[in-house]
Amino acid sequence: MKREVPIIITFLTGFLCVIAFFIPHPPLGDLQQRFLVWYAIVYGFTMVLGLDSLLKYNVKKITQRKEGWQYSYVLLFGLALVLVTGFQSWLKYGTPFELRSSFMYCYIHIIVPLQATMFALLAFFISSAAYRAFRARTFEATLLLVAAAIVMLGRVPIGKMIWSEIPVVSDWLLNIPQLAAKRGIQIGVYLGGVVMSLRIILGIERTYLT
Amino acid sequence: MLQSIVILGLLAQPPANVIAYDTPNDEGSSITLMWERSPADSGDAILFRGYEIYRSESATGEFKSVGFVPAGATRFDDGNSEIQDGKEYYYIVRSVTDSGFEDSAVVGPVASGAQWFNSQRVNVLAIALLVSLLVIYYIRRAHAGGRLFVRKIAGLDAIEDAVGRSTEMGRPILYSFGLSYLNEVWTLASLSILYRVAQKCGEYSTRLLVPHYDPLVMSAAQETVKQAYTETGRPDLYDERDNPFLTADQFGYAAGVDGMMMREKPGAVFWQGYFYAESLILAETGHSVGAIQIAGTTSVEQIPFFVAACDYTLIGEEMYAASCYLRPEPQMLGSLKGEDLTKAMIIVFLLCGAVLGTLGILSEHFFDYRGLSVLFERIVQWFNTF
Amino acid sequence: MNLLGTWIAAGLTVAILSFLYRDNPFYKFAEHLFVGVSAGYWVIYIWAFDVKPMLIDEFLRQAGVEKWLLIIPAVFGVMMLMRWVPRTAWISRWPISFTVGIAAGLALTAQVQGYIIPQIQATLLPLVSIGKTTSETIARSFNNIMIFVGVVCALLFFYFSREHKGALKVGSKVGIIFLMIGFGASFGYTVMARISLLIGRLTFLLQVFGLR
Amino acid sequence: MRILDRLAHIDRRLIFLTIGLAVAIPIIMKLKMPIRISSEVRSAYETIEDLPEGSVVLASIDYDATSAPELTPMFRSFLRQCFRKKLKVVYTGHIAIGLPLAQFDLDMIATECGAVYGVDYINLGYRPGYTAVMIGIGREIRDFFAVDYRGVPVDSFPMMEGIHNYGDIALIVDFAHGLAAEYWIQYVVSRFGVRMFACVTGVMAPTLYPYLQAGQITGIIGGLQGAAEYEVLVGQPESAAFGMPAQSIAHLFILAFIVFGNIGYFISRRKK
Repeated sequence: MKREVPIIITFLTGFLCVIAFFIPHPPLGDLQQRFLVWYAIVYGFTMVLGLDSLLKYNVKKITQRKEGWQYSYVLLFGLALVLVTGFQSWLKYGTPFELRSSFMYCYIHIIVPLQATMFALLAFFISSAAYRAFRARTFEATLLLVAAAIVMLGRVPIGKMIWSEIPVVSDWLLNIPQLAAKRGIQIGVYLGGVVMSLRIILGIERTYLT
Repeated sequence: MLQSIVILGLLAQPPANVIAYDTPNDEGSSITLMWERSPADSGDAILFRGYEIYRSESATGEFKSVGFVPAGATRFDDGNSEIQDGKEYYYIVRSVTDSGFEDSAVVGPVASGAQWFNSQRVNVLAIALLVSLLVIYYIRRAHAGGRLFVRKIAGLDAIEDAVGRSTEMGRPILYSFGLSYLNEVWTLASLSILYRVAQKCGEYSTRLLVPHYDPLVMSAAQETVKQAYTETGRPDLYDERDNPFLTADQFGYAAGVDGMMMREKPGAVFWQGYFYAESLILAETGHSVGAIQIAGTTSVEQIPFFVAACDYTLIGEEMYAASCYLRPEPQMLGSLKGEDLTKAMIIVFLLCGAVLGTLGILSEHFFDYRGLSVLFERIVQWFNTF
Repeated sequence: MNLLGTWIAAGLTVAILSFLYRDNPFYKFAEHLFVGVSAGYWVIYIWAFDVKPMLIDEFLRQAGVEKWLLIIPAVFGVMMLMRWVPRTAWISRWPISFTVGIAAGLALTAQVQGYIIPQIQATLLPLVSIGKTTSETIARSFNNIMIFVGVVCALLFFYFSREHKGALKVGSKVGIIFLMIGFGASFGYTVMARISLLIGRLTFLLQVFGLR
Repeated sequence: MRILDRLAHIDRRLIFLTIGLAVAIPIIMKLKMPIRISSEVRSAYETIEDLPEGSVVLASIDYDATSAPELTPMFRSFLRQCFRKKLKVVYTGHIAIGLPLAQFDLDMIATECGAVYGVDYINLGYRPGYTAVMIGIGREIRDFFAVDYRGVPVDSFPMMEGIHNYGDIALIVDFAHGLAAEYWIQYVVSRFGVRMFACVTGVMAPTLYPYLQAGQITGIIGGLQGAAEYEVLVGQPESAAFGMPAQSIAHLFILAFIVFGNIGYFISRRKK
């Protein structure tokens, strides 16, 4: 029961999606559509799963007074804040996504700046990483550096001001050798993806069951 | 009065050669109509509005409108649950202008039906089958103990050197899966590489730190390390605190690993798994604490940072191959072989295609012979997906 | 109210940026707030876009068999949450295997049809391409050759079943050259992306402080 | 030699400060630079221009605030182009946390262009399931989106009449900061034969070139530069075009740092 049923479910659903792709005859299309709708519903639940490890971890941190436990209160406060405003907005406007609602207020004034700034930090890190790590140590590294420099200049207006051909060279790099490289890598990667799917459907691959 | 009717008639001339047929490759309840544009239709929706499609169950019966397409269109799919498979229907296509309309002749009878195979997808079936059979064959062979060769990968010897050097300097080793989850191929590959690293650490009695992003990967990694230590006869080395869960937040994890590197100053760092934007923060810190860094990832967007900041980088599939080389498990090994053979076939096929295409162009240009080009075109067409 | 919001946003922006100096309590505060808030968002989303419209509303709207069939995904969803209790955790494997199966089934055909086939087709190129002028012919042929050689050599680099010697060695070496150019281009583009994000944030801050 | 040596050992906080200033000063000084239009962006722009009036365009929001500076200007320009051409926009997406963000732009540009909700555009909201939703709405949109983002039945809006699946959609435009663009191409474009172009971050743009050459997509609008080009084509240069000078200057500084770093590296190697 614990192992066999999941493997059978995986096989049936996976196999159905594969044959419904090739066989248009009813009832396969209908059946697949029903499964897809169910998938959407169930998938939603999988996304709250992470919540469990998050809560457990932080509650444990607080009860055991681990280093930085105070911040776990901040985390729980943030969680509660969103839940309260979300349901309050839902009651008030019938949807939390009314632009005037308190839920959207939290969204635009808390989550947006936090998310955006987290990533903006990368601008600084990439500069210092470029300075410290990008060395022309080998022939390959030199090629990488040169290509990067051309694209960095070619994709901004100042490149054309320096030399009018820089954007042309950078477009060519992107459209020809870069494309060929990505295609070569990705064909391999997607073959790997196809094979992984096959292994899952056939029940050879079971790590997701742990 | 009479004149204006003639002009209107001219403007609204009907579409010609209307044909109706069962929509191919579908599950029924659909009929496709095609026609040639009315001479009045210049594709401009201002004078000529478009075509109204009418359906009836008998040639003389009552026709009802089932759809409208704008000027310039020459095709309409009447896909509707009202249509019963096997029942006969009749159609009229009407040209509509601002001031009048004109009907085509009645076409039909035509019936819809469902197909048992989507013939447009023959190419997908062929390639999916080819890959599947090759992989299944090689997995079975690997299970049966057949010898399957995997070439040496640059950077793998470095594992031993890195562990050795760390030991000499009295520093620990750090190993990270990045933001990987347990159901992903690279995680499995990374577990095999971790096994090898842990073995080496066991031999040299070096401390191994593995900070985690995902609790499931953490439990799998703990098992792996424990097993590797036990096998090298050093189960005493294992300490669960060296395999901690940090946080399931991208930047939180990066900051945590960063802090760990600054505190512990590892002599060697392994980045093996899936990485996102945090890759450069991690690799740069590793570089700044002077560690030997060995990276391996399939995330194409992040490889440049690893190539630049690390001493060795296993690029994409190289990481899978490395894991097979270090720990030949039948599933991984068989899959790698099957994929390899498919790649070889693709290469050969591309080569033949290039030769044929080139000869085609040359023979057409110099000898005015089109045969080869036509053949080449046919082969290219076979790959059409729609 | 909006002014307060803008200052909260500006304050949080500065708190995160302070990490550049060094790790500090302000950054830690902002980081933890972020994790908590985004987790909360998931709950609201799943309710507003999943459970309510697709389960509850549908259940009320449908009749007959359709109505009762909705029990299946609902049960699967609940089974998923059984993972929170260690003793019943194994039940969550059922819905997980359902989602994994669907995803694998869809991916198998999609990756062949959506990547492998069209990309092979696009690489089936004649190595000469005749243009209107000689220079156009040379340029187009050169590009075709580059794409062909690049793809084939990159594939050779990822060929593991044979020792890289002789022609294979040469091919995979050429492959590395293409790969490095490709990675370089990615790096250049990524630098651009990261700077753009900073531009966005700084524009916001400068607007708040009235400098733009 | 001492100067060069020092250049090879710049403190990282000094680098941070330099980059911060290199970005901030051009913004404060409101510098301007001419924008050159690349072919990938032009062909994307023309894909929309070639659509007949009244065609339905599906916009998928697959980004969030982490990449808003790049993608927001693209989305705004896209909406302006569509509404001015009297195209109908269906709005959905797969990055839940990003949808409300773009909703602000949607409502703003709709007001600006006089587009009416339910007639010229509709916001379907989000459904979990990613590729399953992409494939499922290829059969019937209502199987997933029976109601819009506020819970109003979609059939109560005039514009949804006759829109059931990809057969009724003339173009998909994906705004993505991750793998979504590739999913759209692999799961939808090839399977259902719909036209599509992609608006993506700089990080993702290079990955999409193979699809462009294979004809699977009709254009790529990549990164802030792509956004700026698109703004210029639509005739309303805004945040992206104004950001390009800062972008240019910052790139120059980063390149300078790379050069310094390498000089230092070669000096120290020669010493050894």
